[in-house]
Amino acid sequence: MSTMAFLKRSPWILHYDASSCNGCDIEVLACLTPLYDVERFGIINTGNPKHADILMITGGINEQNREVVRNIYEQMPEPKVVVAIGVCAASGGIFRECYNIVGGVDKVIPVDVYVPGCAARPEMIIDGVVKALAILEERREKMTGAAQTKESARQAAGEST
Amino acid sequence: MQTLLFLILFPILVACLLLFVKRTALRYAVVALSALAIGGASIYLLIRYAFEGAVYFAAPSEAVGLAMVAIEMGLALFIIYMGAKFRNYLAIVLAVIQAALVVYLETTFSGNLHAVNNLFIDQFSIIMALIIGLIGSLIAVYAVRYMETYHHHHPEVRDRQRMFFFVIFAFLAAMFGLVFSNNLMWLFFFWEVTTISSFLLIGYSETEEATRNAFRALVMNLLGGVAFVVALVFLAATETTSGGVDLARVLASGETAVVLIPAVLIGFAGITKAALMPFSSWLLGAMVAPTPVSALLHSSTMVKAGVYILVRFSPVFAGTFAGFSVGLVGAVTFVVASAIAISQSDAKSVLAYSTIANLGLIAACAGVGTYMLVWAAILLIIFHAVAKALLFLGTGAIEHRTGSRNIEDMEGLIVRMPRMAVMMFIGIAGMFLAPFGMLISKWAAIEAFVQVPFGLVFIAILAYGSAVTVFFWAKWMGKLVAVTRNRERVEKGFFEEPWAPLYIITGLVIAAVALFPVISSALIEPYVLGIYGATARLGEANVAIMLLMMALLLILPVSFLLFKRTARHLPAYMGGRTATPDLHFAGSLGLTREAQTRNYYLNEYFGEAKLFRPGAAVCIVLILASWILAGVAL
Amino acid sequence: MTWTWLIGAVLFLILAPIAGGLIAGIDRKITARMQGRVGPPLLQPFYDVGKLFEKERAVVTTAQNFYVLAYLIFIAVSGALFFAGGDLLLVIFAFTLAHVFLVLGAYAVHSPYSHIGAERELIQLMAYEPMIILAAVGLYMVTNSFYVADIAVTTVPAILYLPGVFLGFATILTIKLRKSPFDISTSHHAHQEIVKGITTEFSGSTLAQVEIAHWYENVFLLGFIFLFFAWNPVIGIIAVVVTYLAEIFVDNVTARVRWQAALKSGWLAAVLGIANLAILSYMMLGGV
Amino acid sequence: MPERIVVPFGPQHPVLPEPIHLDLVLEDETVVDVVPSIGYIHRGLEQLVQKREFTEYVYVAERICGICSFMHALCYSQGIEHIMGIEVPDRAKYLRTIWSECSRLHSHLLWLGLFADGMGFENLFMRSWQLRESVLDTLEDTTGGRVIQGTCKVGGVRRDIGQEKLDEMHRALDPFEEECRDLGDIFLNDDTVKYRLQGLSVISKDDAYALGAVGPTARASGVPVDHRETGYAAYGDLGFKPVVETAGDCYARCAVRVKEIYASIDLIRRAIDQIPEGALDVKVKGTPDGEYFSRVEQPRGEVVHYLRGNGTKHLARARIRTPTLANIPPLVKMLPGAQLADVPVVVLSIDPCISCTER
Amino acid sequence: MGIFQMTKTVLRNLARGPATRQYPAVPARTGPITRGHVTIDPATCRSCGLCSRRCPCVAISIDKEAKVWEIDRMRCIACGDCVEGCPFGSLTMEQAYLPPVVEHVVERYTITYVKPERPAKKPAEEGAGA
Amino acid sequence: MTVNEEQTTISVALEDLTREVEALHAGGYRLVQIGCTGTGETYEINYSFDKDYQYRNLRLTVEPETEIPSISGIYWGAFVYENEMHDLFGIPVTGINIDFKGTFIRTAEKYPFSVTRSGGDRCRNA
Repeated sequence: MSTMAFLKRSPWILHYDASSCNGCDIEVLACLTPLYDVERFGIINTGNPKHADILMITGGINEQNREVVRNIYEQMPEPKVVVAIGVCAASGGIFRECYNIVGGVDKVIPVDVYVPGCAARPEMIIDGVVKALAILEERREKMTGAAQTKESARQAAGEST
Repeated sequence: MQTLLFLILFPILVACLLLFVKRTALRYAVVALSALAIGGASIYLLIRYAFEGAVYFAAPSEAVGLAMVAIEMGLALFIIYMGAKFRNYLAIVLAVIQAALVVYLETTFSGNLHAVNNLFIDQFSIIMALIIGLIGSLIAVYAVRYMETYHHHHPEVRDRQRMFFFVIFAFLAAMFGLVFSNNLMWLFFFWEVTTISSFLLIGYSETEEATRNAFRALVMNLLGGVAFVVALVFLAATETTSGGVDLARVLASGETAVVLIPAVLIGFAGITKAALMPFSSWLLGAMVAPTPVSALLHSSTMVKAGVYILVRFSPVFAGTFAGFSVGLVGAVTFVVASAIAISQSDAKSVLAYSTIANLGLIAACAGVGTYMLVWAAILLIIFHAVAKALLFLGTGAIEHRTGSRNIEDMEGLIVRMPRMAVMMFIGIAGMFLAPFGMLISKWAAIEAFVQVPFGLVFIAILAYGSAVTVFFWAKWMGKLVAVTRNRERVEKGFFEEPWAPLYIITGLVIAAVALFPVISSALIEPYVLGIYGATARLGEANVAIMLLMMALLLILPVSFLLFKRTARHLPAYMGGRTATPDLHFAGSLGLTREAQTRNYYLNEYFGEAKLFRPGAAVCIVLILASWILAGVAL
Repeated sequence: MTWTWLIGAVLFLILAPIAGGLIAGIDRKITARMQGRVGPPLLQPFYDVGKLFEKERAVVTTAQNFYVLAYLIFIAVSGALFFAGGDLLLVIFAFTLAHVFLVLGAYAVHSPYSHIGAERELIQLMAYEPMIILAAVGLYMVTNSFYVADIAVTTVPAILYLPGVFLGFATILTIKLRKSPFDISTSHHAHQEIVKGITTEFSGSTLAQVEIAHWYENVFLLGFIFLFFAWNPVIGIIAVVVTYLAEIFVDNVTARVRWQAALKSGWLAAVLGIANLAILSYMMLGGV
Repeated sequence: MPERIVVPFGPQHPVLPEPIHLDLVLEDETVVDVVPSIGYIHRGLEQLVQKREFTEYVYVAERICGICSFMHALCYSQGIEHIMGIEVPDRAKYLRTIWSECSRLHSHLLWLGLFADGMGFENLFMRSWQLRESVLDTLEDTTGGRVIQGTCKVGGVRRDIGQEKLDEMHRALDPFEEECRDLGDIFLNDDTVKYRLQGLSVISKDDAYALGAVGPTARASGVPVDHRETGYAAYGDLGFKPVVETAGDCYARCAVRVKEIYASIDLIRRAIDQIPEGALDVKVKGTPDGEYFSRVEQPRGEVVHYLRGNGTKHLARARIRTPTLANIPPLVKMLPGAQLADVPVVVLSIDPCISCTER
Repeated sequence: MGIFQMTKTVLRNLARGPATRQYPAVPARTGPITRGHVTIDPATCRSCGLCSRRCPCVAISIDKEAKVWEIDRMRCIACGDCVEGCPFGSLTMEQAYLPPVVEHVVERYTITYVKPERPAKKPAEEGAGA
Repeated sequence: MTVNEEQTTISVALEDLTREVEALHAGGYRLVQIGCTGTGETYEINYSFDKDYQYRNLRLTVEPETEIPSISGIYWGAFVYENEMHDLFGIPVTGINIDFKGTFIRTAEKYPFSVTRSGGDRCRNA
């Protein structure tokens, strides 16, 4: 199968604000703007889970967001990675003790990269994405491998429909 | 000759027989067998006369003519009776005027009312006969089952099925007579019969609305009838130069200026019958009738009588300003009706408006009347007849199964009634998509209009008109193909559904596309060649390409196999909200709501209220203009 | 009958995706520069499409693949017909058919956003269809042929006769290229109220096919522009480049409009075209 | 007419930087009904006052929202200072004003960018945010943080800006203003922008007032409420005048913010000119006992911090009414009648800050 | 002219070239007082615990018995309150940012302060958890 | 130039609330906020109004479970505050024009600010 690894040259991100204070969110958006311009790395902010490869989550996730986060995570096609941005997304940060905060994205969906900071700066977010790319690539290889095995197993079994 | 007479007389016989058949099963047998006979006869006609050009037959004239006048008077009396009963005095007035004119004609010009040959057949008549014989009789077959269910669903409607089928078959006979008549008096007689049939069938349910709409149809058609008689009077009066009531002689007379006036008047009759603007409202009102009636009378056959006569006279129209004007009526109707169709959600209304639009397009071609356009017009008649019949019958079947004929309710038909959805899909595709017929005709029409002086007007109208056409058909198609989840399938097995006519018509739609080069070269081109001495034909390379596209369309479903295995199914994107596959989502206020996808109707721009009046006004002006121009030409 | 037409078609089928992808890459680069950014690598569109093919196959309904594949194939076919020198009107109709398939794909998935995208796409279709037909008619009036093969070798400077038609065509080109201010049904760049509109539910290889179809389409449209300048290929190529640059520029200096304005603009463009053709036909009649 | 489209709009949606959800009911594309729902960012941080000392809570207040960060801290600090009767040194007041206005600049530029993005004007988004970066650089140089400044504290400020830096800022203001005016011209004069904004979702002066609109939303309708008029911090010395428009449509709301950018630049300039020497803070002794409704004009409008101390290190209650919450009722009135394409524009026109709203 | 109001900006952008800070190639821009992350000098820390008490996020904890100073990098909001509050100047606010990590990090430092004798500095730095 | 801000607080009884609010409405005041404070056993509800920076505050003190009439009939925009009051404090408010019925702000635990809430640690992730 293909080992061209286009994936890491074209990571499309999906950003979701799961109960953050906006600080990290605007920094995520700032990444797109001329001064940081993540499109240099082929990054596009798609805003649509079906098109996204990297889910960037900010904030500590509150009760209502739990379902939403899970939902958009499920809607992303494999391979995908999750980057938790800011300390709230990592642990709940300063809001950790609030009654409505779940406390960290990893309590809801698996997180691959944590970007610390309050608020995380654009440069840190870029670093986070770069780190995520390696994981993404790993996952893709695993996926193609798995698909091949599955396909050959299916053919061996002579399965139809 | 025998076949012609058989086609005219046999349906009358069946009609009378059906007056006495009460049981559905028996009726089905009778109708099916006669349909077989009629269809067979029309195919025989094709084989027998296709390569012979125009063939004329001297049928007995005196006695028949007298009988016809007698029947016409009887019909006039019937109209007067009905008009009195329902207090529609306009109908009475028109009927009286018409009867008086007929009497005047018969008495004053009795010597001039002879045609050398009363019947004839040429390729165009064959095409029309095939449409009537195949589509018409299939619809009749379909109607038997339909009417049974209809009365099941509408217990309040009086069961007058015997009358219903009598009229249907009488109508078929009249249609055959209409396309075979060379004597314009005969033609007029059959013309009137279709008017009355239509009146009876529209009013079938006897509700107030139905009666009102039936009278509207009657009045408008009578108006056309009056114009027709006036034309006859004029022809009779100028018998020596114009050729009198002999159609062949009239068309060949060469005295364009003289013939133009009756042509315009008969064209006006055609306009009313073809429900062009401003007379479109009768056809819309006719949609209250049971669906087979809509299919039979108001899309596939009767309205075709209107454009048939226009196409017949298009050699007269060609190159005249009056003809141009008539063509413009058609063109304006085409664009306005197409635009209004956008704002309709009732399937039958959309079909009705689309019918009006397409008849407009045919009329536009006929009015301008160059050989290429006549070629396109006949092609349009064929494709429109098959596709529209399919759509009407399909809509009827869907309505009976799902209880609604609103397009919105057809959402996900591909899941609920897959076979029906595919048939509807083919029907709609037939109306506007590339490899299918209507588009070929449009294409031809554009290429033809380019070469006509002032054809730019038509091209501009056509360009806009086809753009809006794409919009309303595509959104309907979209409704059909939406794959809704968790919807029950309400369709039975292939042979369990009483849809045999539908399957056959679907086959006809596809056959028409696949065979259109043959149809064109065997029927249309010889006809056009015979009249103009020149004919249009599509480039061979293009035909090959069209066939290629058809083939691709058939191959594409293979991709289903390609994707089936590995794809993971995801629910639709709902902004991240918890949602079920059938599009219910957790909404505000703690409510679970359903995401609804509805088509756009753009009422603000394309509403009936907004467009009808201006469109009708323009058309009235154009019709008057056509009269004046014809008068001026004289 | 020669086989040269086949060469055109085959060359288109092979080269158009490459050219289209490069054009998209250049487009993104120039757009970025206009926005004061560096922008993606030139080959980014290829990376994107390659990536999409690497992704998991995820669908809402299996049927969507059928429609999208049909879209791609018919776009390719209509482009190939064009470069084979076929009948311009037929090309246009095949082109419309292709878009109807895309729209049907969006309807088939039955999701609110792609549904709205589909409706809007149809509105766009309705907006540009008259103008594109008139453009073909205009070229016919000048060159006396609907065949691209004939129009392309004409010695008549069509643009001089058809300035209005060209302007009108340039207007609807913005719709076709899905560029601001008319990127209402789906958008490449800026965010949109209907998510990704018509392509919302397409992912992975399906989305890649849409993208490739778009490349084909762009090359075809640029070819169409070329016809206006076909009498001199050098000027033709320059004109194509300038027109495309102008489109990028317009994309960058306008906000997206509502569908009403898109429809009106498309139809007004067609009126412009009609006016041009009317004058032209008057001149021709007068000349006789 | 039963043909109504129901669309779930948000919480996750590309034009929404923050989650809010709307159930949109459309006819064709015209909005006929909209039911908003919030709560995706509700963290419950008002209750944190019971776990954080009142001096520490300022860090929480800053993080109510990453955009209005400084002004939340300011509002909170002013409230506590009022309860405890602390008089803040003048230099601290001026510094607070400078930072407030810098925050306003960055907030308005950010908003302009998002607004442009909502209109599908990508380049304008890029341009706005590019300009915003220079404000952020200044903030970082003077406070140490780009979006969360962390310089305001109860009793004064934590950092000073050196004279050198002040001069540098002053020098930078002129070219910056010029670029802002270029940007503002695009927003106010471009035809496509005007087409999208003019006449859209008009709220009359009376309606705006009755619905309790605040900030630019109210001022765009001609309601001249601007809390800076009460002269808190150093505003009293700077001769402040609110920017008011009368049309009440989205264009007016945009115009107010564009003109406030110019006004803010002016205020910063004057503040730098007039800033006095002196201490940065006063020592905070004791604990707050009493209550106060502290109000400050944020970029989005008037914020109210209701603070109530009970004599312990922890406050008894902090209730924060943010401008966006007050602007939600006008928003609900604005949406019906708009086009779907306008929904993001209209929603953005009140400059919603959801994380403020929900706390 | 109302239309194409943006032209000037576009042309300027084209003329000036990209404004982009080529981040990975060019180091991140930081100011003199940028709050990047907190570091401790374990050699000077006297385990008073003031930092831990002042921390609004409870990111810092200190075990006086075990002489361990811990900072949870995933909680620290870099407010700098601890640095300001440290009476011994053991804490400093570095301008550099922390890199992203793939696991939750709690950094532990053993306090090496032993009375006023010469303390041996331990070169523990970030990334302890990676 | 500078306007002086004044804050006054008036206690009102439950039955007088609507009348007082109407009077303020008639007097041209705008609604600034409605806020609630739990004070041990009872709730203090502050209805704040403003006119030209003159800040008037109606203070209502109620027992838990006391039904409070909505003022959204007078001030249309009051629904946001009243829904919030209901969702966070559990105070029943009757007759809100847009009643979210407890879904305005959904919380992990019901009525987090309620004074009658049975004990348990309010902190999570401590």
